[in-house]
Amino acid sequence: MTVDLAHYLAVSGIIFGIGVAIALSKRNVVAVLMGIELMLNASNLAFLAFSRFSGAFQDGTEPLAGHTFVVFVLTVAAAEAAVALAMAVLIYRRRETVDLDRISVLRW
Amino acid sequence: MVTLFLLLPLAGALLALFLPRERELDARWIALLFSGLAFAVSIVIFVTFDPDQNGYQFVDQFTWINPSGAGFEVQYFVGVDGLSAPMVLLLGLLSVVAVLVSFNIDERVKEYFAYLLLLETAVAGVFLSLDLIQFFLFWELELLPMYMLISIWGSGRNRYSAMKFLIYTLAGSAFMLVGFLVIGVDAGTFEISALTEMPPQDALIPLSLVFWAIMIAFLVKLPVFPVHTWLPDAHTDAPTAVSVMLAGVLLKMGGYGILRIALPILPEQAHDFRFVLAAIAGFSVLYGAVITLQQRDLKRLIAYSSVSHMGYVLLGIAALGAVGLSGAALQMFTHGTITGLLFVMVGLIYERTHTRDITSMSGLMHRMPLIGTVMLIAGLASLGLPGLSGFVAELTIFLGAFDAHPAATIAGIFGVVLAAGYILWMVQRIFHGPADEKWADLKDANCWWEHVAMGSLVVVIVAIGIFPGIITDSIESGIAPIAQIFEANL
Amino acid sequence: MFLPDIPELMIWAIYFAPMVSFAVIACGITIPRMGFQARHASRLTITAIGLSWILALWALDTSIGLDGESAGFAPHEWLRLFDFEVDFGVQLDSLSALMMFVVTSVSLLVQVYSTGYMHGDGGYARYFMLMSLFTMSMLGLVMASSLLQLFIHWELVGLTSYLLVGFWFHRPAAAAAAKKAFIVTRFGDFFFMIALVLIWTKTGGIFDITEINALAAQHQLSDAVLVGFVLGVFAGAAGKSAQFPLHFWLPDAMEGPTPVSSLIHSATMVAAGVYLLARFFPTVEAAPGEVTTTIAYIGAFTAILAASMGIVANDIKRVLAYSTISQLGYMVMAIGLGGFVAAIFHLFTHAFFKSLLFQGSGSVNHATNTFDMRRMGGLRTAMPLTFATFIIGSLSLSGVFPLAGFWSKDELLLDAWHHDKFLWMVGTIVAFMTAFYMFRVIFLTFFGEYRGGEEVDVGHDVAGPPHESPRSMTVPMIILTVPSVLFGLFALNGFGGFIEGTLPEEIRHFKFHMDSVVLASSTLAAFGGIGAAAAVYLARTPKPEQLGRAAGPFYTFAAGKYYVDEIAEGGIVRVVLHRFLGRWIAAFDRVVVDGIVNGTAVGARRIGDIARRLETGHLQAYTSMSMLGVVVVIIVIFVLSGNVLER
Amino acid sequence: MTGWEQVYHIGPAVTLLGGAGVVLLADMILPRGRAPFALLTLLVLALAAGWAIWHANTGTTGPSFDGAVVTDRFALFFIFLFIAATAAVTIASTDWVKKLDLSAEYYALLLVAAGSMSLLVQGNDLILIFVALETTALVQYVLVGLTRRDRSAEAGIKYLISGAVAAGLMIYGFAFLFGTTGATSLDGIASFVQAGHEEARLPLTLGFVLVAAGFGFKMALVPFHGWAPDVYQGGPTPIISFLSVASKAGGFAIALRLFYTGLGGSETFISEDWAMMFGVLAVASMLFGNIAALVQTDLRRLLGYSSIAQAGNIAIGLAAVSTGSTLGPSGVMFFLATYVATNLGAFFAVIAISQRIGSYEIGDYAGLIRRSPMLAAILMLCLLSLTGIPPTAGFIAKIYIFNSAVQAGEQWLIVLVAVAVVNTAVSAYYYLRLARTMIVDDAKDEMTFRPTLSMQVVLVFAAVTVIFVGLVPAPLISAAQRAAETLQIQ
Amino acid sequence: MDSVGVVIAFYVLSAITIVSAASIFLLRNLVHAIVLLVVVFLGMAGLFLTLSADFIAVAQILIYAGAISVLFVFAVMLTPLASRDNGNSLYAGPGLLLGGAIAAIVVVTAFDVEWNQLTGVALEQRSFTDTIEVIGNQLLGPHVLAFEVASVLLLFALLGAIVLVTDPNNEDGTTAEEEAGKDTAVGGSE
Repeated sequence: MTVDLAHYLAVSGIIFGIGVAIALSKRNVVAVLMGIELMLNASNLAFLAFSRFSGAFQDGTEPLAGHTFVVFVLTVAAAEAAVALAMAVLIYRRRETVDLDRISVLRW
Repeated sequence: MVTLFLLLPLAGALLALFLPRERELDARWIALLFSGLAFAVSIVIFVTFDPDQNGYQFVDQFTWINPSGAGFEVQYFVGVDGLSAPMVLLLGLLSVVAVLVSFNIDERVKEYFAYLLLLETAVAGVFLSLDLIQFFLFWELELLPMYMLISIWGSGRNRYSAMKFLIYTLAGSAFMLVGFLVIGVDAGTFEISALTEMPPQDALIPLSLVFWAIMIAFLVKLPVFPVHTWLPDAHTDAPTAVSVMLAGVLLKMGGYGILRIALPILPEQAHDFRFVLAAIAGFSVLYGAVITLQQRDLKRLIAYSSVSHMGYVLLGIAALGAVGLSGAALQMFTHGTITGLLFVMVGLIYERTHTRDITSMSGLMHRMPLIGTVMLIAGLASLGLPGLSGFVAELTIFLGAFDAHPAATIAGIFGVVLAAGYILWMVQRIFHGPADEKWADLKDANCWWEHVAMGSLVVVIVAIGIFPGIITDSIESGIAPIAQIFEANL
Repeated sequence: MFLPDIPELMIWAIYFAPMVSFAVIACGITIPRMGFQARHASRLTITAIGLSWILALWALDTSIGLDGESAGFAPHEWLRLFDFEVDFGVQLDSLSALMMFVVTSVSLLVQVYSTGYMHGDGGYARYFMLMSLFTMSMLGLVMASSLLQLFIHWELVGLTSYLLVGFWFHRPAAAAAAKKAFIVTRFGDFFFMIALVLIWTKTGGIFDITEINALAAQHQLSDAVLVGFVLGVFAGAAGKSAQFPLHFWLPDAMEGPTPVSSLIHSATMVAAGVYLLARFFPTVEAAPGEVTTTIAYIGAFTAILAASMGIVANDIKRVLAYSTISQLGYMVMAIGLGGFVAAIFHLFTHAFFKSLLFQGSGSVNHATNTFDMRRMGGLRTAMPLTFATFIIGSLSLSGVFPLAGFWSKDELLLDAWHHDKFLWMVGTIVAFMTAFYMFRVIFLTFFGEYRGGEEVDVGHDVAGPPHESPRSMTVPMIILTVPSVLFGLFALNGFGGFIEGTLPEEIRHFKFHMDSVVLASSTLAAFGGIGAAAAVYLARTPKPEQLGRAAGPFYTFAAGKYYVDEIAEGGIVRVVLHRFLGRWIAAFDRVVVDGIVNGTAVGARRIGDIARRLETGHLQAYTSMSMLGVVVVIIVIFVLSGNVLER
Repeated sequence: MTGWEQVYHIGPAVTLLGGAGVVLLADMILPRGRAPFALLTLLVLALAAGWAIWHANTGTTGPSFDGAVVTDRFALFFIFLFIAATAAVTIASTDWVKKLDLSAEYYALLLVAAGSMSLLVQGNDLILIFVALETTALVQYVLVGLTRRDRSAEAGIKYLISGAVAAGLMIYGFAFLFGTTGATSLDGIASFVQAGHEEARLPLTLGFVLVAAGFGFKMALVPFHGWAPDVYQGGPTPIISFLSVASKAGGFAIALRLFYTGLGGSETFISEDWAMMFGVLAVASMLFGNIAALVQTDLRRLLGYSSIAQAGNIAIGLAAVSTGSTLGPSGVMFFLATYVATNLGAFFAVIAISQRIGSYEIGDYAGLIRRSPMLAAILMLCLLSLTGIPPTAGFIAKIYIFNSAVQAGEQWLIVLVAVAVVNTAVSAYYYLRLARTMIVDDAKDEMTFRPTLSMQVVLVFAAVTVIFVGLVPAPLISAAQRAAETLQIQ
Repeated sequence: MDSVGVVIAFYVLSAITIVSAASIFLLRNLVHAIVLLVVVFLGMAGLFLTLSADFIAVAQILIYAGAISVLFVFAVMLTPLASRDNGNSLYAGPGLLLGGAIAAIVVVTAFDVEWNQLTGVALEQRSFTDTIEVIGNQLLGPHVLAFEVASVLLLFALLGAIVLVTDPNNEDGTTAEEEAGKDTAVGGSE
């Protein structure tokens, strides 16, 4: 019984799918952002799994580039979360709601 | 010289546009001056055009777009041959007429004449362009002034009609562009004469598809059944001068395009589909004529008669012989003058009676004998009376087409009978009969511009009817190379 | 014969003189500053036509000198457009020379007559302008050397007929009649034009009449082409010459001024159809026998049909119109039977006496302001000159020896006798009927009591009791009696030989002779007709009403003009063309063709409305769309690339 | 290469990003509300532009930062576009900013957006591309919500969350690209793909589709377009004008870079897959954008749908990329360049008008030609250009991009072009309906007005550009061609 | 990887992570969901460790489980009147379906593709012993520019967040409708 790339990717995919599902189907902005964080996490897992297992790295390329990538994803995720939550607070001030179903003045 | 013809109206348009508001009415004179100058240039072109010489004359040519390494070389390439020379003359003449009949426009005068002159430039560009992309450019350029002219100065459902005109033409020309690109890409050039010399043998998509893609735009413009319904609407709601231009020269763009582009570049496909074209033509003639008989609106009547008459053009083209093709070219010219005159007359009548409903008019001949007479002349020319220009053209078409398409030709000849029906019915209803009290105050044509507009067209109609040789020499030299393609190879 | 041969230019002058007159009057009318006055118009016209007449005489003289053979003037180029080459030229042979003579002389007399008849009319100048134009066109028609040239003038005479019938356009009946005349003849021209196109196509671009005739005579044209061509030409002729079933425009055309009827609708234009057939006589002869038989029978049928209508008509001009149709039917029958000379001879004599009769009716109208014979009566005392000339014309028409009509009709019936006894019988019956209705007219109009006339009609300022017409009208009538009486004598004098000069040698077979049976029967028919008319309308035993009742449905039918008008106008045009075809097609155009277009636009907007509802404003709808897009694209590419499904 | 030399290569971006800092610093140092931020911003832009020109003149090319970025004509072309768009927006929004309490932040954010996009187009490594793209995105989210009004906030949060989801998809796609090819640098990925590892087709497909979703969001391609109409309607118009051109251009630029260079360009085993994908997306975008725009009454929303449709047009160039010639990329670039001028012109005119009439409803634009002829004329010109009617830049752009698609020599691309040209006719309906409303209809309010001087400057500049490129397109096409050549793999 | 411990760890951690993630979807209380999110992050960190990504694992715990979760809690606290439930939106159905679809696609791909991956000895030889050093070298080496840009990103994210939550000068007395009216003319005739 071995655990290889496919397994990690499968877990990553499932997490990604759950993240997508949450992002697409929760009406609270905060919950949606949680889904997005899950998606990012899933890709982090994929990056790391590829880094660990992939045999495609040619000479001169560093498998740990995946790790570096993840660092940036982490950074961006944090920044994005910050701005997103600020935006959520902003819309809350205007509408007293963060329910995405009700944030639909702009339509059609 | 040719470029001058292109630029003069444009210059006039710009000049008119930037007139100070308080001198707005001077726009009329500017328009008259510039269209008159352009007309003079067109006469010079026509007269000095040498029919015995092969190829294009008065050529102006330079490369317009030629990016490095890409197959997109577009030229500014203008010139006249025997085919375009009469068209240019017609355009020059009708533009002057259109300006004249617009002399009493009192609303947004500057813009009006600017658009009118811009229209002249655009149509001139279509007739003069010898490069496909350039041709397409002018083809599209014509849309805007037409759209605005109908929208702003039209009447009735003018917005609807203008939009219909626009969308119809755009949709038609859309496929034309695809066809042009396929041909041009395949041959590596967009120059019409080069493409004519070496017709594409094979392209990305079947050439017959390319042929129809190109034809659809021309058929819409011509127009023939079943893509004609924009025409009655556009005519009905357009101001007089625009109807004149529309019927007189814009419809000719379709026939001209077929003769200049579709046939020479894709002769085999044209030959393959000649029966389809003939069937469309014959059907259009009868269909248009029968519907014309039903019309109660003066402008709609003439518009539908145009559908019928432009069917002849297609019939002549479908014959693919020298005589038929020159008949088509001749018919384009004569129909331009005749229907132009008819619309001028309708405009004059409408101006006075404020109605276009034929059934509500009666006995107008008593009040306006001159208008009635000229209208009668125009009508007779339209029904193909010998001695007037329409006859020569139609007869040439019939002679040319009979051998190839006897049934369609007979249908076409029967269209002449129907034409007599609707024209005479119209004349009878409007001009004959007892004088109606309600029209007691009407005045006959009394302004010099009305006289000049009517007179010039009548003179041309009669002159060509009696001496068709005036323009047939030129047409013969223009058609000969096209006809040669078909006679030599097919 | 007497004069030197006429140069070509002079023949052209015959044609151009009225044209100049037309052009000058036209300019005078449209350009007010020229100071043109109405009376100039008639003088100009008469001068021009007079000149033409003199020249036509010269031409006739020359032609007689040539024994009627073609003078062979070379044609001139009119149009060169690839194979479409048209040359215009003049044809001077017996046929055209004779026709020129007829046209110019009748026209000249009618112009003179018109100065009286049209006196004071508002459109006096216009009238003469059109008359000039007509004369020009008619001359152009008869002298044309090219089929196309002939056709052009053919159409032009149609146009002038239209304009002149509708001369009093304020009268709805006149306007309608004009339109009808034009369209019905145009319907005939439809076939003519097909014939023209056909012959051009099949001969490889020949329009020259002589050449076509020669080709046909040498059997170089296939039977199919010949049948098509001859029938087409005949249909054109039938339209112009008012042959059944295209005859019904002519009675209506009587709405025009009477001199117009006199010139156009009796003497010249309507005879153009016969002229056309005669022009192409060699071709017609070359055509299969069925074709000529058809022509003959249609002519005969027209003759008897029109005569029967003439018997019951009450309008004097209409009677004359039916008579014209009937006589034209004779001529067409003759052509169909190969009686070239008889047809032309009858055409020749008929032109004069029918013109005379029309002028007489115009004179009567001038006095009574009506054409309705029921309002006339007893005019012989008030208008002795008119009466006398009318009698002579009628006798000539009835074919009473030795007037002109007798000779020509006799030739005609003789031809029928030789070829087809049945047609001869029909012809003889028609002769009887002709005499009957002509004398019915005379008895109703000139005998009995005056029944009051009618109030002033528009365009005429004459009122009061009937009186003789002015000299300008009577003099032409008197002059016209001369040919009506005398011209039949040409039959004895080599007319046939002369007129056959135009034909190729092979088909000249005219020989003047008389047949006692034919002679007797026709004379009997004529006098029988006169006698019967006298019995009914003079002695009133039996009374015409009784006769009408006795005839029962025949009378109703004939009085209703056999309902051809109704069928053609009401049935074909109104119901089939307008109501059925036209309306449905127009509706189809509006609903289906345009409907598809508008439907597309509306549909696009509808779809647009749906599409914009996709933008619900809910953010997650958008992200869902994105995801859906991703999933679908991936799956499609996976499936297309085949990697997943294959395993 | 020394550190400074490397920085020299990314000079424009550095200038812009540094300029943002300077602006923020100036805000701190100078008294509040006094600082000439606009001038300062323009100065920074001028410096950046100067540096870019210097690059262009000296022909500075090649990778730097260990291949993380490249400096080439392709990047420079887009850098010029970004700088021009930013400058235009800066000038046009000076009045608008006065009413905003955050002018320094506004300008700083604009500069950061421009700077990060400049880096983005130079990016040659997935990591840098990701970071630069996210920087751009985040800054734009903030910009959209900048006024903190109700609709602005809604637009902001929609934009942000859509963007975040798109970024999530994209990074997941990057993960697969990275994992499959074992490289983060585009050159590395390219060499892997070109080596023809057919077995990696599935993960590669997964990767590029997910990445395309991320880029598609930027380009507003269907089905990643959902945010566009809402954000266009709700966001602050000057910022939207920036977004509509710069962000879109950035999206297309990086898509070109990644798919053309990164995925090994044409003739790889997946090139047809992604080319067709873009083709389908293009068709969907054109159809959806145009059809939905037909029924819009709010101008900003209309422009939102229009931008979707235009993205579809441009994506034709992406689909045509797979042929190996430079026509596809150059088509995209040329179209984008004209689109920047056209769309900015349209947006600025709308801003200037709506500032006065206080409405974005199309109906309220009635009779504008009499109230402000200049604005109406320029807006009409831009609408014509968007429709693709000569003699505007949009016409040439459309023809050029269609030509490149046909040149690609694939039958399905011709179908694509056919759909596109038909869509042109559809789009004419709503563009010209707006033009008609302005020009034909009667005004409710006759008061005349003029835009401010700064607005006039940019408007005239945009209009002149639109016309000039329409008449003399050759230089710009050549520039796009040369720029596209550098995109090919060395 | 054959080591039994790693295998077990993988499966256990995967199970925890997936179940927690799924629970986020299922739970009705937002605060509980945040707690579970932290569990997911921690489980992820564990998985990272099984991939020898020690530095990332630590960073994951610090940034995600620490900072971002706290941010979420703040967000919840700053929106006191908004509902606390974790309800589904109108698009829950499609969302779930699409999430499942993408997951299925990835899983299928993962197992369908013959990955070019290291196994056995080669895998053991890939030493991820000093990831921090390598990452540090990378950040300041080839990816220094991205690193710098990330700093710009962070700076302006900070600035943006501050800007967004700063109220404009006119303290909020306006309702949404009035705002909407004003909004139609951004920067207009106020």
